[in-house]
Amino acid sequence: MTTENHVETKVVDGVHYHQYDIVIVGAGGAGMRAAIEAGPGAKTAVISKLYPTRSHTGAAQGGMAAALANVEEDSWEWHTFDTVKGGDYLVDQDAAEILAKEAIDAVIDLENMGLPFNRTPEGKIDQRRFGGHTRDHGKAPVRRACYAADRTGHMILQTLFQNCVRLGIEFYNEYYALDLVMTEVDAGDGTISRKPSGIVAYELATGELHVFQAKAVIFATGGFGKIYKTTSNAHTLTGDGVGIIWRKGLPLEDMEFFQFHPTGLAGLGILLTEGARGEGAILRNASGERFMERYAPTIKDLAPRDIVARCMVQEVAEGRGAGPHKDYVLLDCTHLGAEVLETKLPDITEFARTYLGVDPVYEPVPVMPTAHYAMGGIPTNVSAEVLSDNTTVVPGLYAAGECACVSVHGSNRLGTNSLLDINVFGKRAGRNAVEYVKTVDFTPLPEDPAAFVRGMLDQLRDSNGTERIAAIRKELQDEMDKGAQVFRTDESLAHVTKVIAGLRERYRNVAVQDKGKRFNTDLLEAVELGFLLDLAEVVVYSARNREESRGGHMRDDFPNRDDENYMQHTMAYLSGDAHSSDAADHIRLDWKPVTVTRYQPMERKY
Amino acid sequence: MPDSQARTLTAPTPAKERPGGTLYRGREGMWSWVLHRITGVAIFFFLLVHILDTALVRVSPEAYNAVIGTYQTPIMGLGEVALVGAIVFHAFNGIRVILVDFWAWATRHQKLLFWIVIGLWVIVMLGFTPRHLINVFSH
Amino acid sequence: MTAIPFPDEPRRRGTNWEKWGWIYMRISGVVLVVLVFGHLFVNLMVGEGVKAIDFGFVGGKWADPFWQWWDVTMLWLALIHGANGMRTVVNDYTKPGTVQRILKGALLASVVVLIVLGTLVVFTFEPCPAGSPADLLPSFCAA
Amino acid sequence: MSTATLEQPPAEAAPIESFTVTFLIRRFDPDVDTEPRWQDFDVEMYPTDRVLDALHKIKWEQDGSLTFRRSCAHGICGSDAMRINGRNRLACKTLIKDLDISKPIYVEAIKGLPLEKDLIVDMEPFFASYREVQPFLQPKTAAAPGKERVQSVAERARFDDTTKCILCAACTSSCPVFWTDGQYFGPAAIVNAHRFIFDSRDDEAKVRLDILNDKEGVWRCRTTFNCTEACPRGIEVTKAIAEVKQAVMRGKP
Ligand SMILES: Cc1cc2nc3c(=O)[nH]c(=O)nc-3n(C[C@H](O)[C@H](O)[C@H](O)COP(=O)(O)OP(=O)(O)OC[C@H]3O[C@@H](n4cnc5c(N)ncnc54)[C@H](O)[C@@H]3O)c2cc1C
Ligand code: HEM
Ligand code: SF4
Ligand code: F3S
Ligand code: FES
Repeated sequence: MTTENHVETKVVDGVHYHQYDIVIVGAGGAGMRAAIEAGPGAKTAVISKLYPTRSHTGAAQGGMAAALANVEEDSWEWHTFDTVKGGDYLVDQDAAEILAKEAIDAVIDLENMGLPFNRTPEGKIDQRRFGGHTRDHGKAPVRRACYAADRTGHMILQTLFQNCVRLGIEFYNEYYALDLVMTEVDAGDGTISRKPSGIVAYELATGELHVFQAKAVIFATGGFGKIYKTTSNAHTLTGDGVGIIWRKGLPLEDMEFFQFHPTGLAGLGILLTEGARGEGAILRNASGERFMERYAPTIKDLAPRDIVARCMVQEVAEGRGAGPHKDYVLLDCTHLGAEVLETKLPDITEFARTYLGVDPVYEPVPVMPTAHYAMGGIPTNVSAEVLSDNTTVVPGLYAAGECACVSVHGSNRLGTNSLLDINVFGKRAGRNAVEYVKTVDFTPLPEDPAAFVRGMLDQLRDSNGTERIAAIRKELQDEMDKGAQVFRTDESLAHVTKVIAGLRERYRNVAVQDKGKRFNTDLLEAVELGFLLDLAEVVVYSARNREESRGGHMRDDFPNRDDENYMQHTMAYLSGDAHSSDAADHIRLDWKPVTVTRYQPMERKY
Repeated sequence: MPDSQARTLTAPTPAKERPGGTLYRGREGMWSWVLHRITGVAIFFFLLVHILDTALVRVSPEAYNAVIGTYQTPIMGLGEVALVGAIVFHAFNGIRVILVDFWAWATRHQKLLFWIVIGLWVIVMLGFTPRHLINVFSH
Repeated sequence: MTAIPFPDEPRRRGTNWEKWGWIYMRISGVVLVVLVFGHLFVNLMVGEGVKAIDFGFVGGKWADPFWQWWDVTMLWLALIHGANGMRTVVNDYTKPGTVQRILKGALLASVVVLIVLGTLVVFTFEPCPAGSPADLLPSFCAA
Repeated sequence: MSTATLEQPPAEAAPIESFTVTFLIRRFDPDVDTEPRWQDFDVEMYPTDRVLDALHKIKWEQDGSLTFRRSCAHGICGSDAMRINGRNRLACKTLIKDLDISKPIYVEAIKGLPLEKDLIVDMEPFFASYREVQPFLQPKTAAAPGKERVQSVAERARFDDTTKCILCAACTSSCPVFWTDGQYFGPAAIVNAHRFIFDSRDDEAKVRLDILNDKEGVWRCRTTFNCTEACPRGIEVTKAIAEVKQAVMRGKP
């Protein structure tokens, strides 16, 4: 049985110590998919800051790609090509091949676990169109997205959770992982290396610290969209996992690539799935023109997200926006009819009604791009093992899902490829971790492994600071939206860099009002803000360095793709004085080559 | 932006003294159940008494008539109206509950059915009350 | 504190009569509608209503086996229905324990007693007891 | 498309009116309080704001110790079920314009689960009931390797409604029967059992029906419909319960 009444191993100095073969951090799609592999093979615990079913995978709407060819001809090669092209060729093609090939099993696995996919008249899994997915290398849109109404992510999350219940996976819910414990080990020949030996977590209910000693640790902590103001991401997506890795001195890959989803509810950022356009909805500007025809004559509204988002911002910038402030465009679903909206897109229909008071059956819905997905993150190889540089694996450390960068998404993720990613690489992470823990012993914990976290929390709680958490966070988010969103320039990025430096300075003087131990969400918001600041800084710093436009990264001052200089992944390292306010003092950038197997870079036209 | 010093946590603004939680504001479904339960319990207790007094017919006609006589006083007459009201509501709402249990349409339209129950109740009570009170108050 | 301790005790398994209780409530309910309304109508609406009820009236009714059976059926159905309903109410508002057991015991006892009593009264009823003033008795008691 | 900038001068706009709204929040800090207490806050709000925005404003600008759960902010994760003006709702789906702001807005934790702090209750009993109904697919035979199980559109539609559940507990904690002793499985558990009982791919409906034929199972439901009214996903909860009751009587789905 899944339970929270865990057997304690011991309590020393108020810190609880546990021992598991595998500890998974994060109970979203990636974390639970890994748990389903790991649970039966090794003693496994899942630590999650949210109840598993609250994870943001549940917000995903549109679908999960797999070339099942249930409704029309399709092949995993085409899917690979679309993924590579969609990612503007920054995709590691060996990984993309694995993604597309294993997609089919991933969908079937989920179906067999109970996921209620929509069905074709023959009773097979139904599929629909999605942006950037095409037949035969770009000839025409193809039906590749398997879906369950417009709550595919919800159904994936529920199904995975249900199977965790079936397997009796142990969850530690509302435990915040705040540090990865690394132990210095002597390889015997005098070389000292660092090996992960556990996780330090903060129990929200009691305010107590827990150390989970583990042979293998899997990070599956999701994205960090909260560095932006307008975002489809949850309040809790603060990039803690990515931040923990960063603070450990491990690199982050391709952080400048953030996806802006074209159709967020204007002003709110709540997502309206691309599936709407897959079903035939059309983007229009103030004059009612279907402007995507001008930009992408072949696939029009179903062009990849980076392109559509850019075109929308362009329309608005050139004065063709709709509304009293001319600051959004319109998503027109009225011709789809109530029937299609109620059966295939019920949730988004309700979102528009609830949050904007607009009924999509009769009126077009105001939309603008919203920060949606982090392409970058913790670099891993195709076995989901975390890398400490371009090639070296950190033994026993894995990452999967949005927090990881394999990289199957390159500079721009195709819609439906992320739900796929979490399943394919979540499974690989779990499976590989099981194999790994069979071959090794526990790495001893260092003395007082919780010291760092205790220090950080005590400092925040005891500070007599005057800065409000919310004020700093708001300023960060506003500035990121202004200077590092769909369009960026050296100037705008330089400005944001400066702002962040100032905010980091102010963060040291931040006030935590709640001094209690139990359910201290105030304290945790302060911690999360620290991660946000760190990550935003890396995003902006990496973005400034990439003087080209590619996928999700659009530089106004360098409008073209530059394969000569930038057909490589960015690797960012924390080095030097982590506390200095000048990013240049503590971020070192490097490059990592892109793996190309079949498809040479071509111009990206749709 | 030290815009405002952290407001103190320990001295809450005194709010309306209201220690308990608020009453849950259920709708037709909940209130019909509350009424159903109250009327059910009331009828049950009446029934206990009613069986006992009726049993007096085995004691003697005088004993029975003496007790039943108290049922015919004006005060009891009003009580009988309440009792009949309770029974009629409980009965009609009982039918509603049964319909709701077995018929999907009724499950969806339980609120409408509740108002129909109320409507029927009013009609029945309009038919019964004058007639009964005339009997009670006429000699 | 508003918090309720949970669980009070692990849920119990095994045969239980809840389903049959539930079904019984509905079947008896439907039948009771007819019986109770008939009863109320005849006693309160016909003729002079409540004013007409006296020993003679009752005796007149129970001379007819039809009304005997009507009232006995009503007695059984209503008491069991009511008692089962009261059991639900007791279950809801008391914790398992002595208090609950006492309440349920009292319910059971009173219902059994009343059913037996009521049934006996209806069937052993003597409409024309000897030595009673004739004006109290049903008209057919030719003295 | 290289000339676009984001620095569009915003068009002159008629200012949207904001209001001062009073929130009465039922607070409880187990370290300090013996009893929950009501505390009021005045917040500047726009009609299109949600109650969650108000709670954030209070937490972020007035009192950082105010504690509540939330994540997605658009009604999909089920974190923030609470009692707003006496009814269970999701704070993130309750718009200010739909409330009467001439009076204070009452906000308190959901009822029937152990109160932990402010608006946070212990969800473990809720999930324990959920787990008891075996909420996972249990087919007797394995699917053909590499193939999906076939299910017709109609069979899929049979249980569509109950697949929407986000386990927010708004239903269970609105149920007068659940309030009494917390032993009743509660509507959410039944909804999640329904989702599998009526799934044509599942073969263990009988086991779940047995579980729900318990003393604390479906028969405790008194059709008060609070659950259906409270469900933020619009699930016809009472209807699902009725269907399960009938399945128990039939002995099969
Ligand atoms: C609105 C929306 C719609 C989308 N639609 C689609 C779609 O249609 N198709 C598609 O393919 N993709 C879609 N995506 C993208 C996709 O849903 C996500 O990228 C994916 O679900 C991420 O899954 P995850 O498991 O990596 O992370 P999440 O599901 O976000 O889970 C993160 C987990 O980590 C835990 N966690 C985080 N920090 C900590 C910590 N410090 N300690 C302990 N635990 C922690 C959290 O509790 C949570 O359980 C969408 C995304 C959004 C936001
Ligand atoms: C006249 C016709 C009657 C009908 C149609 C009827 C119908 C019902 C039904 C269907 C229920 C079950 C309610 C539920 O499960 O939610 C019920 C409950 C109940 N009934 Fe009746 N009933 C009738 C008469 C009576 C009488 C005469 C009594 C008193 C002896 C009575 C006492 C009760 C009680 C105490 C309950 C339990 C209430 C609860 O649990 O909330 N009923 N009735
Ligand atoms: S049925 Fe509705 S109210 Fe109940 S837990 Fe599920 S979503 Fe929430
Ligand atoms: S509120 Fe409770 S009583 Fe039944 S109809 Fe819903 S479960
Ligand atoms: S915050 Fe997710 S449901 Fe309200």
